[in-house]
Amino acid sequence: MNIERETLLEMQRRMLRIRRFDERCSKLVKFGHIPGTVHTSIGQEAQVVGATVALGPEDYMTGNHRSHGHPIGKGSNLGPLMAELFGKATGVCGGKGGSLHLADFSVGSLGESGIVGSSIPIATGAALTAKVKGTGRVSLAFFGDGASNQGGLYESMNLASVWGLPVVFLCENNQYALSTPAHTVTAGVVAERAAGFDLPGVRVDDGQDVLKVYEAVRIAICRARAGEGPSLIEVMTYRFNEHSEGLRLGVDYRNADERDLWRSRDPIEIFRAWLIGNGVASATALDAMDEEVLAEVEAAVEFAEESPDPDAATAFRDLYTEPFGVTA
Amino acid sequence: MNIERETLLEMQRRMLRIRRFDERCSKLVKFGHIPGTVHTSIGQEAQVVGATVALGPEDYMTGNHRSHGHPIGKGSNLGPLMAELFGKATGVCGGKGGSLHLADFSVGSLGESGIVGSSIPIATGAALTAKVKGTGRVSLAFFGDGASNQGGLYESMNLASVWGLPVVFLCENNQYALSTPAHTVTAGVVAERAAGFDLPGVRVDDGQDVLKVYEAVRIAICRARAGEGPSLIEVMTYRFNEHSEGLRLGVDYRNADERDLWRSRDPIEIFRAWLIGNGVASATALDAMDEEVLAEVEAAVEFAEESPDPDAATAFRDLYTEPFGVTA
Amino acid sequence: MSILSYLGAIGAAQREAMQADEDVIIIGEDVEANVYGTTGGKSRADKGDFLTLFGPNRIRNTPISEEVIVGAAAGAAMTGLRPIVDLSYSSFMYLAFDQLVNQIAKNRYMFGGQASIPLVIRSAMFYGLSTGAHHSDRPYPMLMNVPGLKIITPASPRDAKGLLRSAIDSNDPVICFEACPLWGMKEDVPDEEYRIPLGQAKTVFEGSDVTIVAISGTVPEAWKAATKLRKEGISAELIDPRTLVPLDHRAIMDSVARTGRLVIADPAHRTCGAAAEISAIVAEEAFDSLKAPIVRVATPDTQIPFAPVLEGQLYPNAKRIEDAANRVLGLGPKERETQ
Amino acid sequence: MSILSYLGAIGAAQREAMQADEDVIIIGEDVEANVYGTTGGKSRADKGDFLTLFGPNRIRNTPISEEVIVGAAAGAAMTGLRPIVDLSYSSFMYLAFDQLVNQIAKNRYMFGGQASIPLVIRSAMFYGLSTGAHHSDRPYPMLMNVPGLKIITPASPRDAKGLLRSAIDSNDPVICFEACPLWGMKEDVPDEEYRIPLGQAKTVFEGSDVTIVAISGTVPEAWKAATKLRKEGISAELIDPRTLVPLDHRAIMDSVARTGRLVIADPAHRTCGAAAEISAIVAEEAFDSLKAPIVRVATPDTQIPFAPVLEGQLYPNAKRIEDAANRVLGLGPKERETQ
Ligand SMILES: Cc1ncc(C[n+]2csc(CCOP(=O)(O)OP(=O)(O)O)c2C)c(N)n1
Ligand SMILES: Cc1ncc(C[n+]2csc(CCOP(=O)(O)OP(=O)(O)O)c2C)c(N)n1
Ligand SMILES: [Mg+2]
Ligand SMILES: [Mg+2]
Repeated sequence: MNIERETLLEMQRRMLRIRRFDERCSKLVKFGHIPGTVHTSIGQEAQVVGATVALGPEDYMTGNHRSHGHPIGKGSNLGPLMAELFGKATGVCGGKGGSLHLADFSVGSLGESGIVGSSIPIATGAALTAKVKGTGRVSLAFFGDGASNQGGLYESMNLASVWGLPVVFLCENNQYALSTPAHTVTAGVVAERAAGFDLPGVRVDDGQDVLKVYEAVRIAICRARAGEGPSLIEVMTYRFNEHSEGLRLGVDYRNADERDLWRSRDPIEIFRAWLIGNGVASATALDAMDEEVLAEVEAAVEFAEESPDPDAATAFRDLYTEPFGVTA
Repeated sequence: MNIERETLLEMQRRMLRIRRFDERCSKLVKFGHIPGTVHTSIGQEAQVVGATVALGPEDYMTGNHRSHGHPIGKGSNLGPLMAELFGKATGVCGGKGGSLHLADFSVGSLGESGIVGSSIPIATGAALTAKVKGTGRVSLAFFGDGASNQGGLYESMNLASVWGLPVVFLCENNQYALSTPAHTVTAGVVAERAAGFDLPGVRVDDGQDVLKVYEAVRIAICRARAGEGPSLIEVMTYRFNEHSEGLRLGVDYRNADERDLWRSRDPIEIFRAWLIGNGVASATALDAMDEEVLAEVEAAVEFAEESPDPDAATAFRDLYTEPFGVTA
Repeated sequence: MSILSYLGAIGAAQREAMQADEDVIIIGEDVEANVYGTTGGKSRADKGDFLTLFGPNRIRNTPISEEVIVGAAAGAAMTGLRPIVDLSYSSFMYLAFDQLVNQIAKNRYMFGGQASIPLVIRSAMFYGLSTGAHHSDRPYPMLMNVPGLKIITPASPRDAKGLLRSAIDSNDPVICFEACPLWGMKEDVPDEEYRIPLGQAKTVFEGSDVTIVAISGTVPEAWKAATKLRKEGISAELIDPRTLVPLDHRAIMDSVARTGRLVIADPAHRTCGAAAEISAIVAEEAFDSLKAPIVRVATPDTQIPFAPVLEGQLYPNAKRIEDAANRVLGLGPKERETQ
Repeated sequence: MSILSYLGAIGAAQREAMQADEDVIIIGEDVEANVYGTTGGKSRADKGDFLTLFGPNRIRNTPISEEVIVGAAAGAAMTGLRPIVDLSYSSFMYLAFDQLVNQIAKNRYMFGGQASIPLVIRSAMFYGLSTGAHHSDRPYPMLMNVPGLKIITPASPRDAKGLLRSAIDSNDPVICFEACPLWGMKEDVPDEEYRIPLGQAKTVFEGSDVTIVAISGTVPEAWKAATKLRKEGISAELIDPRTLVPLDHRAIMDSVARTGRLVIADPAHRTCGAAAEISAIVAEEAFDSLKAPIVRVATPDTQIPFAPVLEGQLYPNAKRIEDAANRVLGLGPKERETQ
C-alpha cells in the first residue's frame, strides 16, 4: 500500500472532523440547541473515513441514521451540515431533513436514511446508473450490523451480482443494534453471507485502524470500477457513546470491560501514533490540525446559530419539481 | 434408508394423484370449466411428494402459485380441491380462494400464496408456534427458484436460525421463473446461501428421484424435530408444461433439447421402475393404482361439477371472525 | 392515426420515449420475453421487440425482488436515468412499499430539493379476472395518502399514450395504474408523439342534471350508464379525472356547481377510497351547490373472492352507477348504495 | 384506580393479557431492553419487567427484519398463538406491507374461514417530535382501505388499556396506532381488567351546535377547542371514534342529525385520510341534516419537515379546529381550512 502523504493527513483530518463535530452535537442536543436527537459516530471514525477516502469525489454514497460521519467523511462542508441539525434555512437540506436525513449531493452523498436498511437499494440503483451510462463511478452503501438482517440487502446483493454493478456494501458492525447484541439476532458472519450471492465478502477485524479499512475498501472499489461487480465488506468496530444522545436505557446491555477495551482502541489515537511513528507528521502538526478542526466546528456552530429559520412556507416546497398548490 | 412398503406405495400414489389431477386441470382450463388459470406441478411430482411424505400429518406446510401438488402431496381429498378450482361452494375454501390460494388446514396446509415468496415468513411463524408451545411439529415452506431472490427468505432463514425454529425451507428449482432462466437472475447457488445464515444447505441434484428428495427432507425434519433448527434444501427439477396453462409466450425461452432431456426423466416412470425392480409392487398393481387414481380424479371432477355455486352473500363472509355488516 | 389497444398504446408511449431519450430504461420481471405484452406486443415480429430495439442495457430483466427493483430504480432516477418500472400486478407493489413511501415519495423533500426522481411505475390492476385476492388489488387510494407521488389512471388507449408520455417526461415519480378490464379496448390513437398534461380531467359527456365522476375501469361502465340515462331524458355529465394526484378540483367543482348532484364510481375499496376524497372535497368546497347526497359507487369492503359468481357482483357497473344517479335525482329507491 | 400514563396503560393491558393467556407473546425489536417503554416502563424495577415475568420464550427480541417479524407473527397467529407485535415507529410498517396486506388481511378470507389471525400490531406515530419524514408517519388511512384489518386509535390512557385488551382478545388482526404526543398523558385507570368493545365511539362532550369528530392525537386539541367554543356560547359535541375499523357510523350520524354541522380533525394526511371517509359517509347518509359544508382539519399533503418552525404548523391544533367550527357555524372567515 502506497498512500500519498496528503491522503494520510486528510484521513486524520476527516476523522478529527467527525469526532469534534459529533462531540459538539452531543452537547448541543443536551442543551436543546439541536431538536430531536443525534446518533454519533464517535469511535467509528476509522471505519467511516477509511471507506469515504477510498471513494473518489464523483462516487456515490448512501448512509443511515448514524449520519453525520458519512458526509463529513465524504468531504462535506461542516457549516451547512450543522445548520441542518439546527433546522436552519442554510442547512444542507434547507432544514427539512435534520440529523437523520443529511444528504449532500455536491459530494456524492445521496442521503442518509432513517429507515434501517432502506438506502441500500438506492445505492444499488446509483450503481446501475453508472453501469448503464458507463460513467466509471462507484457507489457505496453504509449500513449497520442491525441492517444486515433486512431482506433488501440480499435482494440488492443478488441484483448487483447478476448485473455486475459497481457497488460496495459496507457493514458497520459496531456489534449492537440499539440494545440488541448482534450475535443474538444475526446468524453466522455477515461477511460470509456474500459467498451465497457470488460476490467477495471481506471482514476487517480491526476496524479501528483506518488503513486496514481503507485498503479493503480500495480493493473493492478497484474491482467495481474495473467492471468486476460488487463486494461486501464488514468492518468490526464499536460506538463509544449510547445509541443516540440522550437515550437512557434501563438496562446495561454493554458491560464496562467491553466498553473500556474498545475505548482503549481509539481510531484517532491509533492513527496519530502511526503518523508520528512513520514520520508523516509531528505531534505538533497534528495538534495544530486538531485546533483547526475545532475552529472549523466552532465556525459551523456559529454559522448554524446565526442562520435564519426557514420561512414557514418552505414546508410546502421541494415536494414536487412541478408543484400544484398544496399549502397550509 | 429403510422405508416401509406402505410409504413407498403411498409416494407413488400421491405422485400419480398430482399428475392425473393436473393433467385433468389443464384440459378443464382449456375448455373454460375452471375460471382463471392453473399452474401445474407436472414433472415436479417427486420434488413435491418426497417432501410432503417426509412430513407428518400434524406438520405444517405453505406453498405458492404452483399450488395443487402441495396439498395433494400432503394428503388432501381431491374433491374439495377440485371444487375449489371450479369456484364451488364445496371447495376447500368455499370458492373464495381458487387455484392460487388452496389451503387445507385439516392436513396442515396453511395456504398457497399467489404472491411469490410471501408465504415463507408464514411457515416460519408456524414453526415459532411449534417452538413456543413445544408441540414437536415441523413446518415446511415450498418456494421456487424465482422466489429465492425475495428478501423475505433471508429474513426468515436468519430468524429461524437464531431462534432455532423447526422449519425446512424447500426451494423447488425448476430452473425458470416464468420466462426467466434462473441462472440469469440468481447469483451463485441457492443451497449455498444457507451457510451465511448458519444453517445446513443441501442441494438435491436429482429432484426427479422421489427417494433422494425424501431422504434429504427427512434429515432436515429430524434435525428440526430434535430442536436443532432450520435447514434449506434446494431440489433441482423441471416443469414439463408451460408456466401456467394457456399461457402463450412469444418467445421460446426453453429449448427443445433441454425439454426432451428432462421429459425423459419422468419422476413417476423412474419410481415405477424402481418399485418394480425392487419387488415392491408389480406392474399390474401399479397400473391398478393408476386406474384408482384416475377414478379418484374423475370423482373429484364430478363432485366439483355437481356442486352448487356459492351463495352470492358468502362474498361478505369469512373476512372477520366477528363481522360488522359489510354487504353489497 | 392507428387503431391501438390500451396495451398497444402503452407500448407506443414507452417506445417513443425510449427513442427520444436514451436515459429512459425499462426494468421489470420478464420484460425481455414481454410476458405482459407492452414491450413488443403483437407487433413484436414485424416492428421488432424492445430487446432488439434497445438492447439489454436498457431493457433490464430482473429477479423477483420487488423491493430492490423499485429501490434501484429510485437510486437510478436520483442519479440521471429515467426508469420505467413494470411492476406487473398491483398486489406485488406492497413488497416495495418501503421504497415507494419512505424513499421515493420522501427523498426529494427531505433533501431540500437536491434530488429529483424522474421515475414511472406501471402497476396493473387485474381485477375481475378470477385471480383471487392475491392478484386483484386496486391500491391507488393508499398512495393518494402519500404526498410526493403523482398518480395517473388512464381509461382509454388515447389517454394511456398521452398520459404515460407525460409521466415519463415528468421529473417527479409517477405511478401509472392500468386497469386490465380496459386492456382490450381499442380506438384511434395519433401516430405522432403527444402529451396529455397531468392534472387535467376529461369531460367525456357534458350534461346538466347529475355529475358522474368515474375512475379508471369504471369509465366505460359510467359511459353506458350515462347513455342509458340520456335515453330516459336525464342529462348526465361524465368526468374522468385521469390523474388522481394532482386532481383536477376545478373540473369537478364546476360541474357540480351546474348539476348540484354527484355520483362517484371507483373500483377501489370503498373506505378511504378515491371516491371518499372527491366526496369530501365537494362536501367542503361546493356544499352550497349540492341538492342531494353524494353517492359513492365503489367496491364494498370485502376482499376479492375467486368464484366468478362471487367476484362479479362486487365492482361498480353500469347498473349500479345508473341506480345511484337515479337515487341522487330522487328517482330511485332511497337505500344506500353499498354497505 | 391508579394514575397511569398512556404508555403505562398499554403496558398494563399487555401484562394482564399475558398473565391471563399463555398463548399471548410479544415480538419486536429491542423489547427485551424495553426501549420503547411498554414492556416494563418505569415500574420495571419494582414490578419486574416483562422478560423477568414471562421469560424469553414469550418475550421475543427480534432482528431488524420487519417483514418476517410481521409474517412470522401471522403464521404463529394462524397456528395457535396470539402475538402482539411491537412494530415501533409507524414508518417501519411499510417494510412489512406485503405481509400485512397480502397475508394478514386476506388469508382468513381466501381460505374460506379456515384460519383466524388473532394478532395485534402496535404502531407508534411519533409525529411532532422533530424526527423528520422517516419517523413521523400516520398511515392508518392506507390500512382503512384494506378490508380484513381492524384499526384502533386510542386517545387516552383509559381507552388505551381497554381497547388494547379487546384487540388482544379479538380473533381478528388489529392494528393499534398510538400517537406519541399522547404518551405522557395521565389519568385514573381502573386497576382491574376491563375491555372497551371495538367499534364504539366515545362522546367526549355533548353539544348541539356543531359536531367535532377528532381522531387520535387530535382529541386533546379538539377538547381545548370545544372548551373555548363553549366559553363563547357555542355548544360543540366532541366525538372520538376510538376504532376506525369498524367505525361507529351511528354515533356520528346521530350527532350530525342533531347539530347539522361537522368538523373532522385528523392527524393523517388530508387526501384519502380518515376524515375523507367520515365526510363521505355523512355526505351520503346524513345529507338532509347538513346545514353547512363539512370541514376537514387534517395535515396538509406535504411530507413532514424536520425544523420545528416548519413541522409545528402542520398538524391539526385547537386553533385550527376552533376556526373550522366557527366557519361551519358561519361565524368565521369563509376560506378553506387547508390547501
Ligand atoms: C426499518 C427500521 N426498523 C427499526 C428502526 C429503529 N432503529 C433505529 S436505529 C436501530 C438500530 C440500528 O442498528 P445498526 O443497523 O446496527 O446501526 P447502528 O445504530 O448500530 O449504527 C433501530 C432498531 C428503524 N429506524 N428502521
Ligand atoms: C411478488 C410476486 N412477483 C411476481 C409475481 C408474478 N409471478 C407469478 S409466478 C412467477 C414466477 C415464479 O417463479 P418460481 O418462484 O421459480 O416458481 P415456478 O413458477 O417456477 O414454480 C412470477 C414472476 C408474483 N406472483 N408475485
Ligand atoms: Mg450496530
Ligand atoms: Mg421456477
